[in-house]
Amino acid sequence: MKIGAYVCKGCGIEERLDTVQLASVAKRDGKAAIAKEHEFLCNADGVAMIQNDIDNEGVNRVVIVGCSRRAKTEAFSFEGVAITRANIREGVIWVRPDTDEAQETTQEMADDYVRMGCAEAKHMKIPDASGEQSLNRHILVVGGGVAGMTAAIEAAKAGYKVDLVEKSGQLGGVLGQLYKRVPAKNGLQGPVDTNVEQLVHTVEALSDITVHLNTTVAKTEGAPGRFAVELATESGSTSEVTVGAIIQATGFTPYDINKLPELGGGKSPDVVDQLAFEALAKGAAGGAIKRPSDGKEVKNVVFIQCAGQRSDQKGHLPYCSGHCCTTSIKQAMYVKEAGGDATVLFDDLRTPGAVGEDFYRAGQERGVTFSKGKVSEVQANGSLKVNFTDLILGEETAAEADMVVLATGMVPNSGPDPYAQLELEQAKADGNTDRVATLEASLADAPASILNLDYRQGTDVPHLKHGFTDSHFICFPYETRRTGIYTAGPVRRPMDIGQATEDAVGAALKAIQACENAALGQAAHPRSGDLSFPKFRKEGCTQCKRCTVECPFGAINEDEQRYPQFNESRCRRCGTCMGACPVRVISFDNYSVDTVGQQLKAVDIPDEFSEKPRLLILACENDAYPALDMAGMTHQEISAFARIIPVRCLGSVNTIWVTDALNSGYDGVVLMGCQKGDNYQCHFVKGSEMAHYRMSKIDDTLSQLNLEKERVQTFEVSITDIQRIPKIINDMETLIGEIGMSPFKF
Amino acid sequence: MSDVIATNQTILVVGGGISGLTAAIEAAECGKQVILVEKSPTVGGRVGQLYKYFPKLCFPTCGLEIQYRRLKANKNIRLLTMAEVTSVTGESGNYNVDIKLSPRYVNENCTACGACAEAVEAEFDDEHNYGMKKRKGAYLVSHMAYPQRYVIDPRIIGTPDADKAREACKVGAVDTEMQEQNLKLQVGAVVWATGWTPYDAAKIQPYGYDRFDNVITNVEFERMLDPFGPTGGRVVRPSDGQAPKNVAFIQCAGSRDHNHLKHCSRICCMASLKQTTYLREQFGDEAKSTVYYIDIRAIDRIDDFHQKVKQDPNVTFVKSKVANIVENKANGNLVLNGVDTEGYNRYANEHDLVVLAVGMESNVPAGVLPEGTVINEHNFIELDEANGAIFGAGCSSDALDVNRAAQNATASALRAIQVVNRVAGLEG
Amino acid sequence: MSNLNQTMLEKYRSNFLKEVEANVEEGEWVKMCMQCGVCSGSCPMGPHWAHPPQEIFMMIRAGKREEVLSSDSMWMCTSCYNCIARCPRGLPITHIMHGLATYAKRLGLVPQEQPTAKFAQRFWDNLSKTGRVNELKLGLSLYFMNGFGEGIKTALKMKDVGMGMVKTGRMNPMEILGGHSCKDKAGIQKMLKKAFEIEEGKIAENKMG
Amino acid sequence: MAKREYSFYPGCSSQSKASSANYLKSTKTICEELDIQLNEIPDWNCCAASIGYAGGGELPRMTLSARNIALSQKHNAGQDIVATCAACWLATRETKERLEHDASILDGANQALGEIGIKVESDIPKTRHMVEVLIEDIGYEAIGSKVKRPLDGLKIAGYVGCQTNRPFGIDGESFENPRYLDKMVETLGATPVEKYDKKVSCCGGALMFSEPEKSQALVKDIIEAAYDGGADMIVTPCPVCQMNVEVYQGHINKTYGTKFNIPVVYYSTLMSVAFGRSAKEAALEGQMIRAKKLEDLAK
Repeated sequence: MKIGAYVCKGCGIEERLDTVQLASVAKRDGKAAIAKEHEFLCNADGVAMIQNDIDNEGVNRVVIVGCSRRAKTEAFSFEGVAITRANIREGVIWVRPDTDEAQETTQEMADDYVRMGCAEAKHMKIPDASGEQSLNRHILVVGGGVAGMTAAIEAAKAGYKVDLVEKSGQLGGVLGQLYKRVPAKNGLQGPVDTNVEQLVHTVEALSDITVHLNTTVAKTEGAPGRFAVELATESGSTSEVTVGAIIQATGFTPYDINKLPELGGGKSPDVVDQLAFEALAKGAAGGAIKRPSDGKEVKNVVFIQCAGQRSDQKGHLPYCSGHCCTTSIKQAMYVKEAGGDATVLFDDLRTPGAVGEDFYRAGQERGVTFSKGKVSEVQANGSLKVNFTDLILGEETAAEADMVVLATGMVPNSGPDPYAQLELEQAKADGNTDRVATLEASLADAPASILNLDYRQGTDVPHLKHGFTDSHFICFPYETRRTGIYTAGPVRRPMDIGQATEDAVGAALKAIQACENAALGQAAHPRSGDLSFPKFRKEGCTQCKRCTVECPFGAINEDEQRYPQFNESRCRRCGTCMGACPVRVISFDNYSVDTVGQQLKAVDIPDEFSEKPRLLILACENDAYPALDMAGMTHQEISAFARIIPVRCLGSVNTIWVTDALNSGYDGVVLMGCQKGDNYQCHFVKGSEMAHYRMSKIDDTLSQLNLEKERVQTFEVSITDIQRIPKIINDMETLIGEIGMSPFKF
Repeated sequence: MSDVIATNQTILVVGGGISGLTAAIEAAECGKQVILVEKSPTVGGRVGQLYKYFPKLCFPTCGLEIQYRRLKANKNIRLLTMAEVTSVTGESGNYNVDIKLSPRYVNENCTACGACAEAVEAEFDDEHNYGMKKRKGAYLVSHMAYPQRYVIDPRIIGTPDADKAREACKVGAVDTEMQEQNLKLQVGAVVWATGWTPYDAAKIQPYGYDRFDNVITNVEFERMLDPFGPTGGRVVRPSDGQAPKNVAFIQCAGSRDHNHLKHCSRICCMASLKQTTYLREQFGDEAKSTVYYIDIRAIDRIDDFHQKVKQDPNVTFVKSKVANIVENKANGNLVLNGVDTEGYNRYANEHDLVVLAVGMESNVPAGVLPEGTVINEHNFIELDEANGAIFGAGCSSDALDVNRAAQNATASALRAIQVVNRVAGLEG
Repeated sequence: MSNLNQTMLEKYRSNFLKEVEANVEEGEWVKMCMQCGVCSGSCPMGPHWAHPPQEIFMMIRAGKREEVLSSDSMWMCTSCYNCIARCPRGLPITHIMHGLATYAKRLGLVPQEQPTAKFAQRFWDNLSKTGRVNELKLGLSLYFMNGFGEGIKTALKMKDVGMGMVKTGRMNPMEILGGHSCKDKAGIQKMLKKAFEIEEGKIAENKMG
Repeated sequence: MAKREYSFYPGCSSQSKASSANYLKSTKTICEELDIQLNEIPDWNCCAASIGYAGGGELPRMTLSARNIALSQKHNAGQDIVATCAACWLATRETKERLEHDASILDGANQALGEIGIKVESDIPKTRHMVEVLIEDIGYEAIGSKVKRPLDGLKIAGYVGCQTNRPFGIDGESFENPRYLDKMVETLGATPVEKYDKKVSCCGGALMFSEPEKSQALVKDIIEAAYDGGADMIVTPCPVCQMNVEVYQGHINKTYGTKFNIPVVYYSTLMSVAFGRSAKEAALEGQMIRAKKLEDLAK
């Protein structure tokens, strides 16, 4: 191993700092074999200088002493070496006043960052993939509705093989039950053909797609690139396929109208939900729709929107299902076309976008009547009477109807909540009988498992809200907590046919991407392309299971001897397992207990009477560290005593770093991570939360050392806290001023 | 720029906003060669100008940071900024594209140290802040700008300011001789994601955006919340800098209207609901919001955010399209005239600030895409066989929120991949 | 007249909207209203309407035939065209109001003593006689439209205006003896008679239809 | 500049000794100055205005304007129809559009016209308001060049009203804040009232006769806003507006205890004075509320 440290003098660094000293610090303290200064390191000449040392001097650890790791990335990207940055631009000269008094501490700050950079470099290895899985261009799609079929077709069109599994005896799903569909294109048009036959035909015609009808998934084990999936048919016969990735498109079930007696649900055969009305329309095939009770041709239909949804009433759905307004308009058009009258009673008419609003206008042009009305009751004795408040005319009124259609919501067809399963296990372990009872009850109601994942953390994809398996992130709709498994269509989020189709295409891309990444041993987003993955020292492992339980992505299983199996291609490289490990046997090649631990130890700690405290700042690289950079760009002042180390995620912070810091004489420690809780912003879901939890336990350590517990503080910050973050750090300096320096300085 | 390499197996993504970034990155992470072109000096687009996202009230820059990191790390993507596509011809698997590269007058040596900006004196309206603020003639679009490289405003070229900028730069990054260039590329598929422009509020005459100081747009309101924005992060009345305590939000300002945009812009309802929470954030119980709407379109599961805001006693909802606005000349307040259609109540409500929830005007240009590309009457690109391998993404395909735009962009990326994979198959 | 009302009532019993679409000028637009209320808010006479346009459209859809046709709301229209200019759905509201008024009149449902209805009729009679408006006669007929006593009062009240107009050469007392007129009076009346026949014919069709 | 010819539709109110006789008079004056020749449509008839609907249904009303159009085509072939009265212009232009877009109306109207042996020919002439002619064909500059007697020191509220503004309006102007009267006022050397927010409010139109109280309430606001803007007088392009705003000030003062006494003039009157023509030619005697400041200038 050979460290080369390269000190940039540009961007005012030379004017503010003694770069000769920085170079000598790198050599003397950092053990750098080569330490060079350069006028302007990121220009062609500077880069060439470094490349030359790599090629001809055998440098394989490069320490860039200059700007932040977020700057000049194009210039400083060298193949086959480990690179670290000593951030003395954004991190030092831009956050320190340019005064004579400040000069000394500013230089010390920079010196320390050089030492830290070299220490990190010394303990880094160049990561390489495990080769655990090879390229498997084969995808499993569960669900044969419009989303599933679309996903299968699109993946096949991209050159991938697909196994399409459908529980029922035929493809088509809900789409197959429709008479017509809402158009996907703009224009004042009416309902259009579903083209479901073409879709089914395409699926059957494509040689790369294998359809499995009357089939379910009995077991799924493995990881992206090497999922071993056991398929079971009704008859009981099983077969196994090996796939690179999985798409779950299991759709939805209409909310049960029998739960809506006040709206006539279950009271009259002539009160139906939208899907049942489609069946009638299909039967009528363009002619007049005949009503179930007596076969009379319906002349007058009332559509009630938001039936049992957007309601806080117990047992109702709290959300809006998005498609119901356009669906009712479409069905009202059926009625108009057959010469009848149709009235839509709505609260808010939701026909968004260009296509949506066009369709609303089309409905009006065809003479569908729209009233903003709140229905109090549907009377079903003989003929139907809908009592409602006309919110526009402000009166109680009623409408006679031959039939009433209730626009009920979508209930997602997802499997049981894996975290409920985990909690049950925990509750059993804790002997919390009440909790066990309630959890067992709720899981008893839950639908059967869909994927039967052989995962340490439950059998199915985690729910986000209301049972939908959606991503929690706005920018990343396909973020998934089970790497290589993507959900699409109404199981992910309430949506209409158009969106479900789009959603399936996107999910197909993500599945394809998962196959490709797995083959290269690369991480999926957010650490895309990262080749490092957790490795552990078996002999040191105590089988405490923390890593397997705390992994936010359920990536880690336990082998028969109950040792962790990390499943590289499921792993998202956040390091939460590393942070969790009490015996510190888990590490990544380029990120380990040492790469951080040695950095903080490399810092020069002045003695107790120097009035120069030392503050260790562990900052999440996703939000806190960029905010610190921007604090630099906007010249916010930051304490000269702070030593900042970026971490992959606060979840990766091992408490040993904090105790080491305190033992080696740091006066304060600040951890900065993303927002936790229900609206978490942590890119690794639970990392920040775990860190907060672990740090709450550190008080014992502090009291053993008999140090004030204010010396260690954990904060939730966001990338926009450009002014707040410096303040947090400076406040810690003030606090130390008040409670005094740490006695642990040697 | 002669070093830009493209073939029929290359995917061209036009537009560096959230949709373009997503399409480019997702395709590149499938191992495809992508060229991403952005007209402005930085990627990030419209979302880079937002304070928070609904319904989570999280920060757009957070997601952008991740996307930028994926972009920096990925060697399959070639990013061209200040690059505008002027013509696309050809057919699926084989398109010829003309790109105009405007001079940035700053080369890759730039370290974003900011010396040039300090040296330059001339100031111009800051586009990033919708002209609510001035910026220097040499500037970095925002702290999040990527590429992190300064720009020289062409208007100072040939003035002493240009020389000042050049002299101030110690790394020789300022090149005032830079010329416009034209680039011809051959690509296999095109993902078109040029996004949207806020509808010109001045055209909505009854609301007097062009006549009354205290009538602003929802996008301008967003900028006020940025600590480094035009008002230092404070919500204020443009007329007198006072804190508004009684704010009106007018929905469908230019949307769902045959005099303006016929389509529903989808995001504006949620945006206004979100913005009522900004007022809460700044003024607590003192701030009152009134939302004037036709239909509140909080689609699908994010309706729970709507329900939450409805619970707020300080937020009032009025089902009414405001007829017109008159200024109270005495105090700069605005009197909104109209009729609450629920039960028919005539009102003349005085507010101290009016926020127009302006909609999305699609940026799909005329006469650039190949003859016969299906662009609907709302100027969105339809998904149509006739479009060959031209795929509209994000708000070039419909009025979409960020989440749906990213979703739709991911789908567009696969459609493009199918084309270049087919080409690869043929070319072996 | 009122028997026409009966026939229409029977024919369209179930659906007032259809009746309006078939018989009212620009009536086919009524269904396109999305209840935003911008018309009602924009109307200068808004405060005086029992039912503003957007509400009338809703009432038509709700089948409130009597209430709509016998209301004096549409007679409040000053033809300022604000509603048309602002309607996001492009409804020709002014014309629909005129159309509803005309139709109500045809069916004899106009409220007694509706001043605008009376004035409008007088205006028409006045102009259709000679082809041109005789402002003096129009004015006088107006004053006396509510009976002689009332007329004198109004006339006195309007005296200053009348005098002023005369003084400034903008009114001519002599007009009472005839005054302005088209040369081809007879032709104009023939022409209008024909126009009426055609229009009545249309309604008659709808009556059968 | 070559003489411009138009097919002129004066309308009932501008006949001699009718309510806007002064409008016609001053219009003739400015036309002389600007070299415009107005060829009156022979035996033109009333347009039924916006109040004719009760008596006449759709077709009879349209037929009236159709007759004027047909006569114009016959006698003033190839000339744009120009009206000075807002109602005349609007009714005729609306009829033009219906005739062009509604076959049954065209057919019905022609049947009726058949009774008197005329018919509407294809390509119906453009139907324009005099203001359009002044702005589009002559232009502010040319008008300015004719000013011999700038209206210095006069502050004038440009009251556009409704029917010259909606639904058609003047090209390039907005419904809510049309600037053309203000520009005209400036061109003539006077100062317009900025932010005159009753500029396009309704004066009650024909309802001044049937609903006087309600209409006068509207007029009150229009005048008040003009005073608030410091106006010496109000200028308007519409006879109904002119009459409603001018002649009821006495009544309004009685009802509201106001002291209104503000002249309301036509743009044509202003122009005539500015062009250096006599008070008589400007028809200043037609002002029920004397426009003293204009009279002094015209001396």
